[in-house]
Amino acid sequence: MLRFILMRLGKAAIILIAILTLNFFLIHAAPGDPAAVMAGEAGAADAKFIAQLREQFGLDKPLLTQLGIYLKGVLQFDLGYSYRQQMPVADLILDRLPATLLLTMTAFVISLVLGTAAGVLASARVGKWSDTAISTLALLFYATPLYWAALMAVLLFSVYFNWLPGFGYETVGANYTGFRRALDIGQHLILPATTLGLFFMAVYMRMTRASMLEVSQLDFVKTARAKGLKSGIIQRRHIFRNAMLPVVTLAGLQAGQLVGGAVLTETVFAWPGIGRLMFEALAQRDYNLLLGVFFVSAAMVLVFNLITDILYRFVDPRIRVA
Amino acid sequence: EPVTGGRANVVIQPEPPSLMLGLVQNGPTQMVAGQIYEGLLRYDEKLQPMPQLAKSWEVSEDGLTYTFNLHDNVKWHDGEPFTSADVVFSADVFLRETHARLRTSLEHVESITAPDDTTVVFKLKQPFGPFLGIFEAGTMPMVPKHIYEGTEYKSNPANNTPIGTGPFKFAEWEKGSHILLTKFEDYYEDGKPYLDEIYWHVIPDAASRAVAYETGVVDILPGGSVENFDVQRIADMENTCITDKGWEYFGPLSWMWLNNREGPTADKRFRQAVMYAMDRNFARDALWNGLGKVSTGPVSSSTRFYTDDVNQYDYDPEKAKALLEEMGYDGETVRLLPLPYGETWQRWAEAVKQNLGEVGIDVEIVSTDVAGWNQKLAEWDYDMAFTYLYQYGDPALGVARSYISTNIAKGSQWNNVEGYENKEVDDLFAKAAVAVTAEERQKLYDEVQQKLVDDVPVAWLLELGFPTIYRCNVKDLVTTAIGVNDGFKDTYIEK
Amino acid sequence: MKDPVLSIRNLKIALPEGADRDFAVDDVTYDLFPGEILCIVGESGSGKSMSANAAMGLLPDLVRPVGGEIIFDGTDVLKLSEAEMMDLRGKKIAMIFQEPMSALNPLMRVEDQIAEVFEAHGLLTPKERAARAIELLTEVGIPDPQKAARAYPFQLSGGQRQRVMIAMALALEPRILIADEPTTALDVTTQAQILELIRNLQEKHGMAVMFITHDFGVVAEIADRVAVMQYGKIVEAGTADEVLDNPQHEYTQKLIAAIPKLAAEETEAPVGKTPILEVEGLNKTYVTGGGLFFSKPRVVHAVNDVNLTLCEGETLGIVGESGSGKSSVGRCLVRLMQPDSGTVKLAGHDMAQLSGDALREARKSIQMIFQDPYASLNPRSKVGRIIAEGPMAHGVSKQEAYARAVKLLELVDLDALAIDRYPHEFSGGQRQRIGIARALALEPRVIIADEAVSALDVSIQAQVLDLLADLKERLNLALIFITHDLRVAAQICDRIAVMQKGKVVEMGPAHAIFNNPQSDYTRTLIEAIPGREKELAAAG
Amino acid sequence: MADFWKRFSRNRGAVIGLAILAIVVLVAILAPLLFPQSPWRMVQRPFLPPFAMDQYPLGTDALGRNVISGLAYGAQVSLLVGLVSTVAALLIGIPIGALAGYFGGWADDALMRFTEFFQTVPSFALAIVLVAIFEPSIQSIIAAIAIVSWPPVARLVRGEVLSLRSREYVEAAILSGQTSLTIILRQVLPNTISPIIVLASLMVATAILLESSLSFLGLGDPNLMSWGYMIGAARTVIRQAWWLSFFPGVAILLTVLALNLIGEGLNDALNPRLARRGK
Ligand SMILES: Nc1ncnc2c1ncn2[C@@H]1O[C@H](COP(=O)(O)OP(=O)(O)OP(=O)(O)O)[C@@H](O)[C@H]1O
Ligand SMILES: Nc1ncnc2c1ncn2[C@@H]1O[C@H](COP(=O)(O)OP(=O)(O)OP(=O)(O)O)[C@@H](O)[C@H]1O
Ligand SMILES: [Mg+2]
Ligand SMILES: [Mg+2]
Repeated sequence: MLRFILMRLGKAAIILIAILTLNFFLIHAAPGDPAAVMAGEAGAADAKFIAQLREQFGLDKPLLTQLGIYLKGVLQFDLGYSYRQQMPVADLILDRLPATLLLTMTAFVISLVLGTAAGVLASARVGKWSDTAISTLALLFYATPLYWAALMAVLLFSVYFNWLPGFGYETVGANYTGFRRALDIGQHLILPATTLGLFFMAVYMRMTRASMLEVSQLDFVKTARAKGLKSGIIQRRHIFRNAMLPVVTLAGLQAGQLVGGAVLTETVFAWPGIGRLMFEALAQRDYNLLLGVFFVSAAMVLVFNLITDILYRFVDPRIRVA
Repeated sequence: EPVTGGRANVVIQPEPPSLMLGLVQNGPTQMVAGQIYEGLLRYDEKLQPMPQLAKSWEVSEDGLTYTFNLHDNVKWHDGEPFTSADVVFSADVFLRETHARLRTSLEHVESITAPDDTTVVFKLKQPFGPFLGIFEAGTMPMVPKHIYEGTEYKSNPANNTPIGTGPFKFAEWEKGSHILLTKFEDYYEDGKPYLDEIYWHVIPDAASRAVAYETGVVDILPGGSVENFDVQRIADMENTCITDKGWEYFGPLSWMWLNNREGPTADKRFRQAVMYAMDRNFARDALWNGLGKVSTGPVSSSTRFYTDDVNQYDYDPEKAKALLEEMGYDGETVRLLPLPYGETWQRWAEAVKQNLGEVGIDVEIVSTDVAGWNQKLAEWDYDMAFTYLYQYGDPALGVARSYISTNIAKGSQWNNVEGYENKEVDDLFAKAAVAVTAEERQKLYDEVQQKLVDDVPVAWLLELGFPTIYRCNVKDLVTTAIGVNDGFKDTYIEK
Repeated sequence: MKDPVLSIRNLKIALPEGADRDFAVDDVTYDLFPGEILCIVGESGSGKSMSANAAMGLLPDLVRPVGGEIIFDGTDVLKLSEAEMMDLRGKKIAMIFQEPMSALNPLMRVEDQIAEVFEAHGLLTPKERAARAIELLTEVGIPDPQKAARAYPFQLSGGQRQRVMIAMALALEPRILIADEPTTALDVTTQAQILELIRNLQEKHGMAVMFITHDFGVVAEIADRVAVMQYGKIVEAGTADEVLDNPQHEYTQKLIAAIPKLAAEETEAPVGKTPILEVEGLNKTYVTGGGLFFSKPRVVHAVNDVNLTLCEGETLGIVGESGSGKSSVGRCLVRLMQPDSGTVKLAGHDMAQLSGDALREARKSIQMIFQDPYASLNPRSKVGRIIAEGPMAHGVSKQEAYARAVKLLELVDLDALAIDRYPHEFSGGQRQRIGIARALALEPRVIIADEAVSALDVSIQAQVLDLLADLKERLNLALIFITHDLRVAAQICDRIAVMQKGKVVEMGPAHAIFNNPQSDYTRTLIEAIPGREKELAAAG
Repeated sequence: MADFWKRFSRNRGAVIGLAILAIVVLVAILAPLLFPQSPWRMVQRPFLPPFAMDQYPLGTDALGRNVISGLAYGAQVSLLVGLVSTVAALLIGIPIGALAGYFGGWADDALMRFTEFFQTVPSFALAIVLVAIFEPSIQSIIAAIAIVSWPPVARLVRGEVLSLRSREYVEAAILSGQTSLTIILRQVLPNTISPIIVLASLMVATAILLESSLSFLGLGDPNLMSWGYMIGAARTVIRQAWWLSFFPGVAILLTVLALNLIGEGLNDALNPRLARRGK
C-alpha cells in the first residue's frame, strides 16, 4: 500500500512538472508582461521604470533560464514571489485555498449525497413518473448555465426575499468569533455551494441511476433474490455497493477539478477563492501566481485521484488483494 | 458639529496589490494608502494648495525657490518623529527611484535641502509652472527614512505593514476580503480624525458591490465602484447622497488613441470624421448615466488653463461621411481596442463601432485583457484604442505628455502613443510649462488647444464623472480635489 | 408413486413485444417428485430456464406468466404475494445458476454471502451463521473451508465458486433444488466433480432436483427422469433410460443422433507423409499487471516447449482443460501473438521470424476459424466484403474477389445472395459457415479452428463438423482443431495432442488416445466425459 | 435506419429534445431573414421592457439593441461553436484513442499519459488561459474548447478499441493480411461509432455551455453576439432589466437540455443492451 502511494506520488510529481512547464510556456506566449501591467497600474511609466521592474522579476533572463529557476524553486517547495501582490505565491494561495476548499467540498458533498440519493430513488422507480420527474429535474440543473443559475439565485434569495447573503465569505466587519462566525460563514456558503452542487448533482444522479440499473441486471442480484432476501437489503448491500464503484471514480475526478474550476461561482458570489485569484493573475500576467494556482489545483486533482484510488482499494477487494 | 467615533465601511476595487504608496501608485492603493501616507499639500476643488504636512509655504519671486514649513508635532505610526530629513529622503532618494511620474517632474529640481527640522527647500533649475501641484500624497507621499534608508525598498518587510503619518494606521489585511485601518491617536491635527476605523471591503463583482450598499454592508461607494447603470437606482435610495466632486485633481479624460502613423487613421480627415461620427451624448446618457461631460479637447474643464474656444465636433454623421468621401476611404477595416476595465467600456466600444459603422467605417473589436491591452498600446499595435488618463490639475503634468513628439517611444502607454508630431505644438507646450505667470501660460495653452482640436491626434470622448455614493449621514467625505483618497481625515458620521 | 413436490400445470409465459416468439413457455406440464433428479433438456432458447425461474418468481422484467399454475405444497406459487415468495425462496426452493463467475457478489466475502441466507429468513445468530457457513463449505468439499470462507469470489476457481453456490443453496435444506446449467461453464473434470457432488447431496438430503442442461452427456450421467423442450413446449418426457435409449419424438432423436460418438474408429490415416507445419520448442509467457509503476506482475507460462508436426491432409486435435494453453499455441502459430522462442516452419519457412509484408504474405497459407460466430464477423460489414477483404488486401481486384466470394459461399452451402447481407441476418451455424468461407478465401494450406463449434447447439455442431470434414477432403487441407470437448475431438481428429498447463502431455493417433491413454491426465479427462459410462455400457 | 428511428422515437424526451433543437437550428439559419438588421444596431431607447412594443417583443438592452434579434444571432454562434469544437475534439481524440487502444504497449502508455496530463489540468481554467492567451475570437474559443474536451473522447475510443481489438473479426482481418491502418479504419472505428455519437451529442451541449461561460467572463468574440455575452453584459444590470439575462439564459438552458435529451435518446437507441431491456 505504502509502495503504491509512493509510486503514485512519484508519478504525480512528474505530471505536475509537465503541467508547470506547459503552462509556463503558454503564459509566456501570451502578449503582455507583468512589468507593463504594473507600470500601467502605477499611472505612469517610462522605459527605465519598466526595465527596472523586469530586472527585479528576473524577466530579462532567457526564458529557459527563467523556467529552470522556477522549477528549481518548486522542487524546493518555493512557488516564487507574486509580482503584483508583492508576496510569496504560496502565502497568497494558502490564504485563499481554505475558502475554495470550503466552497467546493461543500458543493461536492451536496452533489454527491443528493446525486446518489436521487439516482438510487430514480433507479428504484425506473419507468415510473417519479423517475421521470427526478431525471428531468436533474437534467434541468445540468443544462442550466452555472453562472446564470447563480445570478438568478442571488436575485431571488438575496435581493428579492433577502433571506441569504448573496456574496462574500462572511459578514465583513462583524468580527464574529467561534460558533457565531461559523454560522455566519455557513449562511454565506449556502447559495454558492448549492448552485455549484446542484449542477454536479445531475452528473452523479445520472451515473448512479445508470449504474444501479446496470448492476441490478447482473447475475449475483438474481442469486441474492433466490436466497429470499428482502429487496431493500438487495438494493443496499448488493446493488448499491457495486453500483458505487464507477461513481467513486467519477467523484474522484470531479472533486479535484472543482477546485480549479470554481472560477465562475467565485466570481458571481465574490467568494475569495483561488479561482478568482487565478483569473486576476491571468489578466495581470502575474506569471508566478498563475503558475502557482495551476500547480495547486492540479495537485488537488492528483490528490483526489489518489484518495479515490485508495478508497477504491477498500471498496473493491479485487484491487486491494491483487 | 463633527462627532467622534464610528466606522466607515467602504468598497475598494480592485484589491490593491500593496499599500506602500511610495512603491505602488495605482488607483486602489492611492485610495486606501492615502489615509495612511500624506504629502506636503492637499488641493481644494479649485486646485488651490492647502496645508497638509506643510503648514505653510513660500515661492520666491523668480519662481525658482519653494520653501515649506512643516508641522512640528508630526509622528510616524510607529511613534518616531517626522522631520524634514524624511522629506528630503522621500523626494530626493526614495521616490526618485520608485516613482516614475514624480521622477519626470523632479527633473526640474536642482536641489532639495533641509535647513532645519521643520523646513524644506526645493530649488528649481528653471521656473516650472505646475510645481506646486505635485505635493499631494499620491504624487509625493512621505515615506519613513528610518525604515527605508539603506534597504532594498521593494523587498522591505515593512511594506506589508505600512508606516505613514496619516490619520489612520494600518491594522489588518485579509486578502480577498477586507482591509482595516484604525484611528491614529497621535495624529497631529487636534481632534482628527473623527472615525475610529475604516473597513475597506474587497468585493470584486460590481453587482455584488451594489448589493453590499443596498443591504447596508457598506456605506460608501467611491467613484467607479458600481456599474454606471446602477448609479441612478442606488442614488434614489433613501438616505443616500451622491457627489461627482473630488476628481478635479485627476480630471479623468477619456479618448481613443488613433494611430497617426499608418492606415486610415493617419489621415486627419478620417480622424475628424471619427469625431463627427460618434454620438458622444448618447454614450454619456446611456453608458455613463448622464454623468460627466462631452469633452471639447485635450484639456479637462476642471484642469487649469482649459478653454472651450475651439472647434466643436457635434454628432454629425453627414459631415463624417463627407470627410470620408473626400479622403477616398476605401472601407479598410480598423481595429478597435476596448479598455479592459469592465462592462461600461466594453459597451462603449460596441456603441462606437456601431456609430462608425453607420458612416461606413468598418470596425473590428479586438478584445484583450489588461496585459494584452497594455502591450498592444506600448507596441503601437492598434488602430484605435480606448483609454482614459488623469491630468493632475495642470496641462504640463497630465496633458502635454500625450502630444509632444519627444514623448514618442515604444514601451509605454503613458506617452505620445498615437505618434502625433507637430513642431508648433511641441514648442507651445515647452514654453507654457516654464512660463512664469498664469496669464502667459493661459495664452499659450489656448493656442495649443486650438491646434490640437483641429488636428484631432486622438478622438476625445468624455470627461468622466465618477460619482461617489454614500449615506447622507456620512459628512465631509469629499472635501478636496482628491476626493475619497484623502477625505477620511475630515469625515464623521452623524448619529 | 409419491405425490409430486412441484407440479407445473399448463404453464404459459408470455414474452414482451418484439421477442422472437410470443411465448417463452407454452402450455408446459411436468411434475417433480421427491428424491429424484429431473433433467430438462433442449437447445438454447427453448424455454428451459423460464419455467424454472417462474417457480422461483424470478422471471425477468416484462416477462409474465399468463396461464397455468405451479403447485408447491398445495398452493399455486404464481398466486403468492412477494412476501410469501421471499419466504419460499432459499428456504423451500433453492437455485443455482450457470455462471459461477458472476453469480456471486464480487464485493462480499463468501461467508457473508452464505450467512445472508440465514439472515434472509431470520434464522440463527450471526455467530452461528458463520459456523454454519464453514460447515456447509466443508460439506460441498471445498479445500480449506476456513480460508475459503474469508475469501472473495474472485479468489476462487470456477469449480470452487460453483461449490459455494451449492453450499448456499443447501443452507436451509430446501425441498427442491433448481440447477440451471450449473456445469456448462466448467471443465470436464470439474463438471464431473460437481455432478457427483449434486448427486451425493441429493441422495443425502433427499431433495428433489430440477436440473437444466442442454448436454445429453450430463443427462445420461445424472438424470432419473428427463423432459425434452423445444420452442417452449415439452416434446417428450420419461425416465432417463426411456428417453435416451428409445427416443420417441423426432426432435429428441435428432438431438441424440447429433451427439458426437466417443469411440474413435481406428481409421486408416489418410496422412500424406509430407509435413506442412513443423513446430519446435515453442514458448510463450504472459506477464500481466506490473506496468510502469505497479506491483508484482503475474507470470503465466502458457506455452511450454511445445513440439508439433502437422502433415498435409491431416487433422490434428489439441485438447485440454480451460487455461491449458491451447489457444495460445494456435495464436502463436498464426502469429497473432509473438512466441517468446521456438520455430514455426510453414512449408519450410520459419513463420516465427517474419514480420511486415513477408509475414502478411506467409499468412496467406495459414488461416483461422474462430469460436464465436457472433464476434468473429464485423457487424458493420456485408458478408461479401468480409470474405473478399482478404484477397483484396493481397492485391486481387475487387470484382474478382467478390466473384470468388460467391463461389466460396456456395462451397459452404450458402446462397450467393448472402454477399449483400449483414452478419446479423444469419443464424449461428450460418455465420460459422461464413467464417469458414473467409478462412478459405486466401486458399490456405493449413486451417486452425479454435473451438470452432463450441458455441453451437449440438445439431448445428454436427452440421458444421461434417462440412469441415468434407472441405478438408476436397481441398486437401491440413487442420488443427482446438477443442476442450473430447467427444468432438474423437469424431474429427486423426491425431490428438493433449495439453496441460502449457505442456503437451501426450500426443498420438485419436483411437490410441481414447482407447489406451498413456498419461494420467489424459485418463482423468476421458473418465470425466459425461455420459461415457452409459455409452460404454450400451456399446459393450 | 427505420428501426433506429423507431427505437429513438420511443423515448418521448428525445423527441421533445429534437423538436427544440430543430427550432433553434431553424432560428439560427433564418436569423438574417427574420432580423435583417445587425443585432448590434441600437434601434430603440435602452432598457425597453419586454412586450412593450410589438417590434421588440423581448425588449432592448443597455444600448437599445433588440434582444430577440440578439437571441437569434446568438443561436448561430452557440451552434457553430458547439458543432465545430466538438468536431475538432473528435478529430484530436479519436486518432489518439484509436492508436493507443490498437497498438497498446508503450504507444498506449505514452498517449494515455498525455491524455491524463490534459485531464489533470482543471479544464475550465485551462480554457480561460488559452482564450486569454490567444485573444478572444471565435477561432481561439473553438480551439480552446476542443483542447479541453478531447480527453474523454480519447478515453472512450481507447476503451472501445481495446475491447474491439481482441474481437475475433479484427484478428481475422489481421490474418487476412490487411494493414493496421485499414483495420483501424474499416474494422474497428466503424464499430465505435455509436458511443461516439452519443458522447458527441453531449459534448456539443457542454461546448455550448463552455462558450457561454467564457463569454460571460468577457472572453467571448467581441464581434459576435452570443448568448453568454448577452448574459455577461446583462449581469451588471440584472436589477433594472431582468429580461436581459433571463431570456438568453433560457435559450441556453433549452438548447443544452435538448441536446442532453437527444443524447439520452441516442444512447437508448444505439446501445442495443439498453434497448433490449425494453425500458
Ligand atoms: N430477459 C428476457 N427478456 C425477454 N425475453 C427473454 C429474456 N430472457 C430470455 N428470453 C427469451 O425467452 C425464450 C426462452 O428463454 P430461456 O432462457 O428459457 O431459454 P433456455 O432454454 O434457458 O436457453 P439457454 O440454454 O440459452 O439458457 C427465448 O426465446 C429468449 O430469447
Ligand atoms: N492475453 C493474455 N494475457 C495474460 N494471460 C493470458 C492471456 N491469454 C491467456 N492467458 C493465460 O494463459 C493461460 C493459457 O490460456 P489459453 O487461452 O491459451 O488457454 P486455453 O487452453 O485456450 O483455454 P480455454 O479453453 O479457456 O480457451 C491461461 O492461464 C490464461 O489465463
Ligand atoms: Mg437458460
Ligand atoms: Mg481458448
